[in-house]
Amino acid sequence: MNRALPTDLPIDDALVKEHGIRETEYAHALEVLGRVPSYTELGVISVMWSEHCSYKSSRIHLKTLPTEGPTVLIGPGENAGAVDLGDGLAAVFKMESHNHPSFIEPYQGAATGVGGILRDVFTMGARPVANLNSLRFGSLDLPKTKQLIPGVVAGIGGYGNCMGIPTVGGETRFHESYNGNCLVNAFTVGVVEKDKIFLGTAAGVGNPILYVGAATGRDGIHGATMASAEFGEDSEEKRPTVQVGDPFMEKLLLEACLELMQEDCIVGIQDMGAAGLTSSSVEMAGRGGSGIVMDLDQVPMREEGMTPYEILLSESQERMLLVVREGTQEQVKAIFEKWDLHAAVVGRVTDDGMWRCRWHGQEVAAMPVPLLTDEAPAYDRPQSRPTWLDEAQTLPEIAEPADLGEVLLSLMAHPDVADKSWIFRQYDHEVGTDTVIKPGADAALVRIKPGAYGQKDSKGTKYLGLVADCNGRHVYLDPETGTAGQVAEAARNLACVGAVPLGLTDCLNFGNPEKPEIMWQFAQSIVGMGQACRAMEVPVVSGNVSLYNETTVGDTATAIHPTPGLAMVGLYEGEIPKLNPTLPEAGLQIALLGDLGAHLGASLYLYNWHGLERGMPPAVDYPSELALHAALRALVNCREVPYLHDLSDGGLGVALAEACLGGVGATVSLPGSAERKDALLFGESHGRAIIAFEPAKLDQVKALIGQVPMTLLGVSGGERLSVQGILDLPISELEQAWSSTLPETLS
Amino acid sequence: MNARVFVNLKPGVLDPAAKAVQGGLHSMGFDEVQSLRLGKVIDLKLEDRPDAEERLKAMCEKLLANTVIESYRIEIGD
Amino acid sequence: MNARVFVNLKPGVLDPAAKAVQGGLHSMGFDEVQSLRLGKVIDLKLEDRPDAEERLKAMCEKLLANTVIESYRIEIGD
Amino acid sequence: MAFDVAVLTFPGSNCDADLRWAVDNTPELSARAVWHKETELGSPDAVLLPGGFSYGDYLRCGAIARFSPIMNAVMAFAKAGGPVLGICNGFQVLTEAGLLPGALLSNAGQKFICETVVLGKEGRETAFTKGLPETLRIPIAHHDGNFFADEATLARLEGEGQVLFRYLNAQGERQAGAAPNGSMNDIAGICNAAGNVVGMMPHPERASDPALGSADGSALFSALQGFLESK
Ligand SMILES: Nc1ncnc2c1ncn2[C@@H]1O[C@H](COP(=O)(O)OP(=O)(O)O)[C@@H](O)[C@H]1O
Ligand SMILES: [Mg+2]
Repeated sequence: MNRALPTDLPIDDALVKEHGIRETEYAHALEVLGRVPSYTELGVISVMWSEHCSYKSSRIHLKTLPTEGPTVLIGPGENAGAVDLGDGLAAVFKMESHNHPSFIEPYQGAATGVGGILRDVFTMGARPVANLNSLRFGSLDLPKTKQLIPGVVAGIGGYGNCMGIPTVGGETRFHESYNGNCLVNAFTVGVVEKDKIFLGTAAGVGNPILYVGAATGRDGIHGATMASAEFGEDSEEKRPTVQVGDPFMEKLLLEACLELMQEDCIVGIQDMGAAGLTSSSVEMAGRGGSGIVMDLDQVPMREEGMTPYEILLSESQERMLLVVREGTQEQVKAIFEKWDLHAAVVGRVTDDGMWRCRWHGQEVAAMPVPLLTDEAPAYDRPQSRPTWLDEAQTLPEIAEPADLGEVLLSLMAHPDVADKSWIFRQYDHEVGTDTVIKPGADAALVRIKPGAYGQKDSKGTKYLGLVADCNGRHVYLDPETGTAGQVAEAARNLACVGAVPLGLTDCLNFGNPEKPEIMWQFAQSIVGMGQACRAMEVPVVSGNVSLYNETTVGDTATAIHPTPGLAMVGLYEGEIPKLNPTLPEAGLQIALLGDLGAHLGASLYLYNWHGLERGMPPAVDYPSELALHAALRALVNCREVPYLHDLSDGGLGVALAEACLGGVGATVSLPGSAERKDALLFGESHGRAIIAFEPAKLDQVKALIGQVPMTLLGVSGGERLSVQGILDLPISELEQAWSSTLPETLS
Repeated sequence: MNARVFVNLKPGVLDPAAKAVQGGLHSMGFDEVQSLRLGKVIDLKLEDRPDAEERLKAMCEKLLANTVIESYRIEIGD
Repeated sequence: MNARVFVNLKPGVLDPAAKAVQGGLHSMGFDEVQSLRLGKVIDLKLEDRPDAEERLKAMCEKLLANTVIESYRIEIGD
Repeated sequence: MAFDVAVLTFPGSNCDADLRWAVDNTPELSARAVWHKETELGSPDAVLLPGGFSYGDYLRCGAIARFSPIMNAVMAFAKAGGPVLGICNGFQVLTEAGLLPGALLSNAGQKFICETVVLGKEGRETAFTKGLPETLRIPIAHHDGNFFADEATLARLEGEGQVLFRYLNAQGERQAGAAPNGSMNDIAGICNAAGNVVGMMPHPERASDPALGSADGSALFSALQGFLESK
């Protein structure tokens, strides 16, 4: 080799620091290696020890989450989690963030986020059947927001639509804390026969390692470390080469991999996500307890003159790494050829526990695998409860507005509540012919066609209930209570479509963990999640952490509201539910299930009308919450209750208005005259839902809900929503307020 | 005033469209195609004004090109 | 051999993308834009061969342009 | 014996399985997947081109697919009068191949649109439209469904009853500009002069089961079955 490699770049303190490696961390590397790492090795250490790959700030906290249960087949640690659907099937799912890339290049950032999460799921052998997305933007009137939304939405659609995976739901919220850091979290669920799940493991000494998919370019080098750094004023300048997605290439990869998985060739398989070839090869060796040697010059390259450092750190999209059984290479290659994909042998599995790379025969990296995996740094970072919380958690005197109708209209128009069809109309949500409950409902319901995976459905057709939820304001005002509430809300949304929760995945978006107050938010949020998951018996099977979501301008750093995004997967079995998106006809009895609830704290109403983010978020009473869910499922199952909808943002008032949006109105009266009317209408207490049914079915409904309190509110009909003595609005006005916010702002 | 703007992906940025077109041409037997780049060309008719060029540049930066991944070149006609 | 192909919608074919871009520019205050056309430009590097031009024309007719709605122009470089 | 319906699969097709499912759910029809690299169709009774992004569709939708090895056989089948239906991307491929007139430009709003539309059925009776109800609720899902044809072609399509489907307003009435994508004359589907080749942007396979909110689309598959039986 006659060209000088940057492999030889001298390592000094400045270079180490530039790689985001701390002094103590570097000392640890020196000690284990017994020498100074090469430049290439330094780059590898830097990405493997980045927050993104090593979870160094979050690991010890994540360990406290409940990850086991009768439904869990595969918990955290693999590319995605898996839960048992019965009859030999499993659902494989995960959620992941692509926040920073999306802020820099909204279309490609969001698109490649979807591409990445899809690979995480099909790498396990599961055919992706649905996507969700969870989005946070800054104030809607901000020019930057108006530029980000169309790009992000088009990017999510562009990738998922081309892949042919329906995007069936999600959630979108707006708050000024996201002005400088939008959040783009993408979720995918796939279905697989449970004894045909593939893992990302490298085993069997001598087995070849194959590289398949797009050629490697200089895309997103240091993407993983970028995701672990705050934005500064100059971040737009420092932007690395942005990754561009090629969904067509990924579609070929998907079909080719699933076809190959029908043969007995694969030992282990993993997509190349953050930190590309490095993390995929290291993690596979780590899980297999083996070693790996790779010839980097054999890696297909898109650009001239790439160095080992660049090849290892590239985040080019649409690439997979496979360990196959020795002797099956030709069979594997033939299947990829069918899909016009080229597979290259780039290395072998070894048994010396070392991760080695060669460049034209010369060794350029040799490090013990554990140094990069289990022995990566982990911190118990200092925490402190923010002092401002004391005041924020108390409610000041609040004057009750004179016209609660005006308040309701303004809530309907608030972008958190307003119609999101401007967004999901751009997503193909029907491809697959299984989206039985479409976006716009409490949760989506996606059918698994009888026999599609050879299964014999013992309890009728299976449907996946899917929902993404997070109320950042609740979490902000009390991370523990707020996060617990989100678990409850997600499960409640599933119950509204009849589904029993099987597991959840999370995407924990927070600010800079090196700040004790942020770390406290993070830790408390996990405490709340763990508590709720245990109480409700919903295990966490996969997840993702995105930290450093803050922006520094001048001396002030603004962190996002703590946003532990959750996505929950549930199962409904039986005859297809008979549900309507809104009140289907006049003359139905409308009732509230659960307590009256008048919890004003942390509500959207306080924020939107009074400009206050104050008060404790509502707490969850688990026994009554669970009883409500059971009641809701029983009502869905009986197929006699044509409308049900849980209460969340904007409380009872917004829920009633939403029920009327189809054109059938309602006349109701509120009991609980002792309470403040605004709290009754707009408080966000958990554990509640409204339902509508034929009055003659009252006894049947009572029998099905058991001990759950029920308050009869009124009847459906007319063209107005009338809450006796409080407000009386034509549906057209509510509809107008609700439906115009996004289209008018985004045109 | 007439102006023409060329917009191209920056070097090093993956160009899936060009890849697909080149693949298509090859499979149709046009093996002589060694490389291919796809770009956009925008022809504008503009009202004359003293700061026309400057403003054209602003249009490119703001809308016509996505400068994160694309570069542009302006040709002023008559 | 280098060649450049310009592909444009034929006059009379309404161009929704161009309309959207022009609308975007206007709403950003660039009122001086009187008209705007969007086209594609394809830069090719070709192996030299005697019938290169002819074959390039065939590529355009078959794949690079849809002659129902688009016209093309070839520029041969060096 | 069931009728043999060939459903093409291009590498980026993503509605091929949906289409086979809808065909297989129709009495007397049996779907058969045909890979784009094949050069022979066998001897199908009908050929369907599914939706999706055949080759990524980065240059123009359907432009590359039109040169797939299988397309020669499809053209021969069409020339011989065999029933051919292209849905969404399949429609785009058929126009690129010259089997159907016109072209599909990007949607007027420059956005992908996924929603259920109301279609008016009109024009000639074809293998896929005979006996259909006057209006149907069927979803669309596309970014490039804005039908364009030059004046003469448009006049011919209208005059010869080659317009088979038109977008109506939500009340099911004809209304100029009802097309969500900007299509000329609100055209959603057409046939060729001979009437055996049909292209449409809406996805009947997505409305072929009451569980999906509409079963109106299954009428197209039943029409095909009726046509093949009466032959
Ligand atoms: N980004 C998005 N993508 C797809 N669907 C979305 C998105 N944002 C919101 N939705 C849909 O809009 C509806 C309303 O969302 P939301 O108000 O969060 O519901 P809920 O209050 O029941 O949690 C849901 O059906 C949701 O799936
Ligand atoms: Mg809900």
